[in-house]
Amino acid sequence: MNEQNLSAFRAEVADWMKANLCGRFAPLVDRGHAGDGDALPDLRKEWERELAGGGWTCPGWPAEYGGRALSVAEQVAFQEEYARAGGPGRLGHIGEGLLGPTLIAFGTETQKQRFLPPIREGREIWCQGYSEPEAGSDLANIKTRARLDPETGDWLVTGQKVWTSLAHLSDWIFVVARCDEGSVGPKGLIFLLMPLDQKGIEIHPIRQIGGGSEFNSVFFDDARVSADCVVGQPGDGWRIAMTLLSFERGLSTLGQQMGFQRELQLIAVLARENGAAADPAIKMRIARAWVGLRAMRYMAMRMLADSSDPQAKLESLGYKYQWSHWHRDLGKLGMDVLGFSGASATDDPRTEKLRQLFFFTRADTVYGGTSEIQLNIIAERGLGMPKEPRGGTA
Amino acid sequence: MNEQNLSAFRAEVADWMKANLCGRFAPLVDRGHAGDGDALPDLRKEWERELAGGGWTCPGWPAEYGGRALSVAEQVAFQEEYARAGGPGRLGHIGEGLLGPTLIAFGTETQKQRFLPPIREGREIWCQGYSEPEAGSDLANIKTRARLDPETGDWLVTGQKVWTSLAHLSDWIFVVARCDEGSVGPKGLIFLLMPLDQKGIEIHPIRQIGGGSEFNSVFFDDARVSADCVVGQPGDGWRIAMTLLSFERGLSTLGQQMGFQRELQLIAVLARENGAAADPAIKMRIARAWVGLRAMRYMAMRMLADSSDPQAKLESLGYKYQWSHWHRDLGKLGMDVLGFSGASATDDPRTEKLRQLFFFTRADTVYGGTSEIQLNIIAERGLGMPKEPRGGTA
Amino acid sequence: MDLSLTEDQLFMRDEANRFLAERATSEAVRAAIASGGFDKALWDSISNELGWCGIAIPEDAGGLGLGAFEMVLLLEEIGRRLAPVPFWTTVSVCAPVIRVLATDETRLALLGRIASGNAAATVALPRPAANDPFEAIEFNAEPDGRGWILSGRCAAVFNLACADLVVVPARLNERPALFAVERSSLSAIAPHDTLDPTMPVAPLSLAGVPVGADARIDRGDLDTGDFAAPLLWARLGLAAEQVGAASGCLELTLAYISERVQFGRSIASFQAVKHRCAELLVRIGEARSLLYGAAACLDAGGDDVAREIEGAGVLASEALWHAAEEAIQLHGGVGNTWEYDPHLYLRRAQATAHLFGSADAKLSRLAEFLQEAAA
Amino acid sequence: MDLSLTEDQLFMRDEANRFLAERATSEAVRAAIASGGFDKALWDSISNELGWCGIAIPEDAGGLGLGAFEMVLLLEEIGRRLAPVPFWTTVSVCAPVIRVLATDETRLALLGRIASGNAAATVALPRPAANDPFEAIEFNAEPDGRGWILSGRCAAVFNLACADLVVVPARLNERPALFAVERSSLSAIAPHDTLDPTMPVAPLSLAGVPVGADARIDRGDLDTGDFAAPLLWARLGLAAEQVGAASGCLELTLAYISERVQFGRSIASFQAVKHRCAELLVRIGEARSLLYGAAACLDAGGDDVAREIEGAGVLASEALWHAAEEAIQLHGGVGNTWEYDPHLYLRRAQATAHLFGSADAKLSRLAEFLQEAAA
Repeated sequence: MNEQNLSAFRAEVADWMKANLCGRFAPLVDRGHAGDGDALPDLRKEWERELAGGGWTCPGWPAEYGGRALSVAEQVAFQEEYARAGGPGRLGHIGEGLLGPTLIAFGTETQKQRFLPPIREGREIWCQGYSEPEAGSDLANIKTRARLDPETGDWLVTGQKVWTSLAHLSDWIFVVARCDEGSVGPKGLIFLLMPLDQKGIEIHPIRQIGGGSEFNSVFFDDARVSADCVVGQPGDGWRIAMTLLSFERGLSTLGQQMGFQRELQLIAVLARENGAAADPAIKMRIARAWVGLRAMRYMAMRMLADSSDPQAKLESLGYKYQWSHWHRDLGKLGMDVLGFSGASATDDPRTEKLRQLFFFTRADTVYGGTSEIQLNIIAERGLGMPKEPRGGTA
Repeated sequence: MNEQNLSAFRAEVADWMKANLCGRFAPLVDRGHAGDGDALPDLRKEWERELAGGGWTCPGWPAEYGGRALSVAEQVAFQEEYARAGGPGRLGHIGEGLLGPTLIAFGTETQKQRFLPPIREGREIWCQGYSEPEAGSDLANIKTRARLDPETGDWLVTGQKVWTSLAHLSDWIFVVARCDEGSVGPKGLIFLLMPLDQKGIEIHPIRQIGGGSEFNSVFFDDARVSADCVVGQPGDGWRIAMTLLSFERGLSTLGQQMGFQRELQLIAVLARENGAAADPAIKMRIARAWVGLRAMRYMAMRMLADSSDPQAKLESLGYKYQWSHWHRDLGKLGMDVLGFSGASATDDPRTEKLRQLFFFTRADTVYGGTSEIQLNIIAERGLGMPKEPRGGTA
Repeated sequence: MDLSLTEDQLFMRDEANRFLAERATSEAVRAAIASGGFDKALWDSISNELGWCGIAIPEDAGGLGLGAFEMVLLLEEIGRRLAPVPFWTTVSVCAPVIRVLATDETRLALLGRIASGNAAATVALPRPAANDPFEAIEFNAEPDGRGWILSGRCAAVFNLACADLVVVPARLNERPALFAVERSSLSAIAPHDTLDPTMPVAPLSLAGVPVGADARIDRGDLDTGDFAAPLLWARLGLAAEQVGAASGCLELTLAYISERVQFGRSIASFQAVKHRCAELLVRIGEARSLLYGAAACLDAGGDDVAREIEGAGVLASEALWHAAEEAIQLHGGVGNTWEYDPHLYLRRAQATAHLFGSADAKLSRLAEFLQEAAA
Repeated sequence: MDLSLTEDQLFMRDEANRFLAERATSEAVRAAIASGGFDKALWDSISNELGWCGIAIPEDAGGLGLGAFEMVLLLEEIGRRLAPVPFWTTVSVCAPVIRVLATDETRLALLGRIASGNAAATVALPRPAANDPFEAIEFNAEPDGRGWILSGRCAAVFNLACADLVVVPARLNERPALFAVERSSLSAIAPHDTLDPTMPVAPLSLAGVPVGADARIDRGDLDTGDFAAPLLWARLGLAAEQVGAASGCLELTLAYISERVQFGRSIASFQAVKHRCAELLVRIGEARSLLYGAAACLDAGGDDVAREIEGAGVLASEALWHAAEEAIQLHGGVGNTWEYDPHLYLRRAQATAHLFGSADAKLSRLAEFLQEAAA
């Protein structure tokens, strides 16, 4: 698709957003993003169906599964225009961006038929069951167990997942569990698709430092799942989980950056209004934030370019570290622009947005792989430095 | 000594410096400090004797060894006034501050009689043989060997020391060597006093990044030392060396800070002259340097107070890290105040001083225990965190 | 200047530490947060039983007659646990204002009340974020027959809801005057929803509130510049609480990471983590040193004490911020939950970062001090 | 905008890297330093045999007709090894000035000489440290019978001693004009003793030097504002060399610390060291990304390209400084010796940190751009 067609496509997205993100959906503008993820859940579920009606869910999926097989450039354009219009956080993100591609790659035909259409139509919301209390950044240390019930052929799952985003608003969860008693590390894991609404599952929200509760602990006590909900073979869990994680990167990046840009603009505007922009230190920090954002934009474009440039591949290992620290600093900058008055809540939704930004950006450098893990990965995989030894008692 | 007497004492020092650091000694003002350590050696040797004549060498030593037994407060006052007057770097520092106290603590009566008077009189210059090429920050990994010559009873030393400050201007060196073949780590070390002017010793200057050569590699090839120049017993080397290192801290600190203050003042003056002080970022960095220097001053006073406050003891572990990073940043600040024109040499001794400051402050975070070692020490000894494992092949 | 702690000082600090470790536990702090950020029982113990409020109040007014240095030691311990008591506003903000600016008569009476533990106190600072919080005075006083009528509004008064005594600066014939207002004479207080629930803030609105003739406490010749001297105590006290809080936050973090295991090792065994904790200790030590130096200068009556206190404010605020940011990061996932304590320190760090000016504003003012001194 | 490297670009970069790894070794660089910071043989190979000088010169002037992006790729490799050749002044500073501001005739002739590798070139920038290096023009031109007389002094001209061609901006009837001066027509050059011996600098003094009528190369209607466009190439090129140098410095450090053993382990195995190297890679990647984006913008002719280049300059300069500081620290004792290479990168970092303004000045200018854009 050439630049001209891409512009037309962008205009189409922008028009659709303008025509639809209004009226009863108007309260959704800029809502439901990280830190605000549990906002307005019912209306956002309706919004998912509205998007589906417009053909904007799963636009990168192959046509045979209901997608539009958009090119990478088009998907990026869609994400950017969606963000530019203030589109709300997507409840369907996990299904569309992670589980769908995983099933397309590893699922049986039956699984595809059963699970893909409701994702595409915005009717079933998924969440992700990876992290565990004793395995924060250490996926190989999973302790949740799945055992085969010989009578029914079902799998019975017992254990606990944590940091499960939006579990309380979801219909299904995919879970990585240990199916081979006595196995350790990445071996002996199973990848399961489980309905959340059953008696073996309890969901406890985790209250975050900003007050919201978009994350949950999910407790499994002989929760049941039928054998046809195993993706791949028992024992394949690690490979499937790792592939799935790789889907997470890339496409949504430029849309995320569009959101960052909106936040930075808001900060710059408030700084001008309240006079903070006259402070040389604040002025420099705003300029620095802008420079960092531009660098992120071009870094994302180098990543998406998928060239054979090993330098770009190497440097893309740093992207998570780069954006999360940039965003954490932005959260602090927003508060410092508000100054002393930012310590007290007000009626102005703009200052409230900055207060929330401050709190939820604290988590950016932790979730999705802590900065410490990121630096290990860069050093070890990227720079070929010696691996960190595991302790003796893994 | 009360505050009033201390003021009188300060005035006495200041008067003496004013009356003596002039005339033929005038070229020594502000010279011979770190990075400039090999400047004007002959005149500085004369200056050592001049100081001795005034009774200002070894003022803290007990009277029986020719000292004046000054109190800590007086010694601090002397150091400060010496620095305030622009007193040159002391060639006698190692003998006066390190070896002398070590001999007073561990030496035989004969050793004291032989070695202390020439130190006090500024007639013999000492240097320190600790570091080795394979044992940069790792004193326990010493490889230089001392073996007993059964015929003469002398010790014969073979090996290499490195980073030996001013060896080429010194008369004697004290050396820590391994006297017990097959020993490892801190065991089996010997502390030896060796004359440098002998055929078994070669001194090679190390050219530093700023161009000067105040450090040397010292090569020993069956260099000879008589048995009465062993301090303590063979095998005691580690204990003596560690005690000696502890003498290094503390007293000279406030004098060093007075030098820092002079440097910062010079930078502030030049910034005002060339307009750099109008740049908000430079202005803030100057203010920050001032704050850091004040904090260092009070930290040093807490350290000198020798109280039973465990908090002060804990925090004093950070002092080397604190001053060396402060000073390294000051070196950079000086260059940034000079700006683009600082890249080229000029005839102005003030800008040349800042250029030298820039180069030699690069080493502050390395010599005397790298910052990495300092942080290990703080974490392990201070905060009780787990020790870093040694590799398998020590 | 001697910066060693005397045996008495060490004892006092250790006792305060021990006492607060028992009484200002995480559970107690959280219970107080749920009820407006004030632990009444703890405050009663501190002010009444232990008599801490008299620490720097002269003996002639019933205090212990100790100095800024001892005040700092106590505030560090209060800050270490974010103890939800109005100690700072009472001892560092209000008492010095009274001590320096009040008439002899009111001074003895009011300081006596504070020293005896019978008054939690605060000052309605008109501009808490400004270098000079009194640069504009928001209240007006008018004489009426029996006393005075006070009117005006102050956006943010610390510990207003739990204070017994509020000192209100007001304009009277274009000059500043000071009024001691009993909290009981004020209408209901509606605290702000603030970042830091352990240090509550509320607006104070006075719509023609009558107070007695004896409510006026200043000597009648106040200038706005007169507030600078007592405010040194407020600034110093704030820095002390911040340094204490930074230490408490580091302790919290060290305790967590030495227990928490990842990849089969305690988090504390990772060198990168060790180095970051060590750097934090260096920064806290730096801040504490300048804090102690500034306190000793204030006690000694040196000329340059304002600069030292300004510098201590910068380092203390930054050390606390840095400690809180690292605490959240090194706690990993749980560092971002309400249930764990790092965010309480983060809240304190950010809520106090702009008091009396941001670090940048303080540095910029210091730069001007220095340029004047050098010129 | 596509930021992937084409196969041709990758090939060119790899070839340049391979070539310079052979020819611009540490030994070769040090030999050049000993003889004035110019490796004549290397320059002959680069300019003559390899034809790199024509990279961004239009085909009609005998160049390769490629763009800023390709120029950046070559400059990165030059910077990676601090290759002591006047490539930046020739290709990024002088050629763009000629291309944009010279008459058709002189443009073709001079660019042709540069493209064919027959002229090392530079520009006598009047104020290399200023945002606008042409804000004041230090030379005067006066007509005489046969041509022009040039007078004036420029404190610091890069690569002057090894240049064949020097473009001199001079005031002529209160307007700027440009003169192409043959180095051979100048008297002896006395290079400065500079921080960075791989990038020599010398003052240029012209005391009434006569040049021919054809030495004047501008079209006769120059404004000082006209220099902004060609200077974008100079700024971008500087950032490219800095990014390349930062990468080279990191490689040097990684090589050393993976060999060097302390406490029985390679230094590279210490987690704190690993994390610092990783952070360095992140910063270099950030700088390189903005560099490539800015180069692509310059080739695409976008409006905002000045901002992108300014930003790239900030990140590149800081990344190089940071890389050099870490290189010295992680090399330990030997990092402070002349014998090891880290200090050469440190010298480059500091010597270029204030070119076209310090990072702070650049950020401050960016802030003004942004405020105008937002207003």
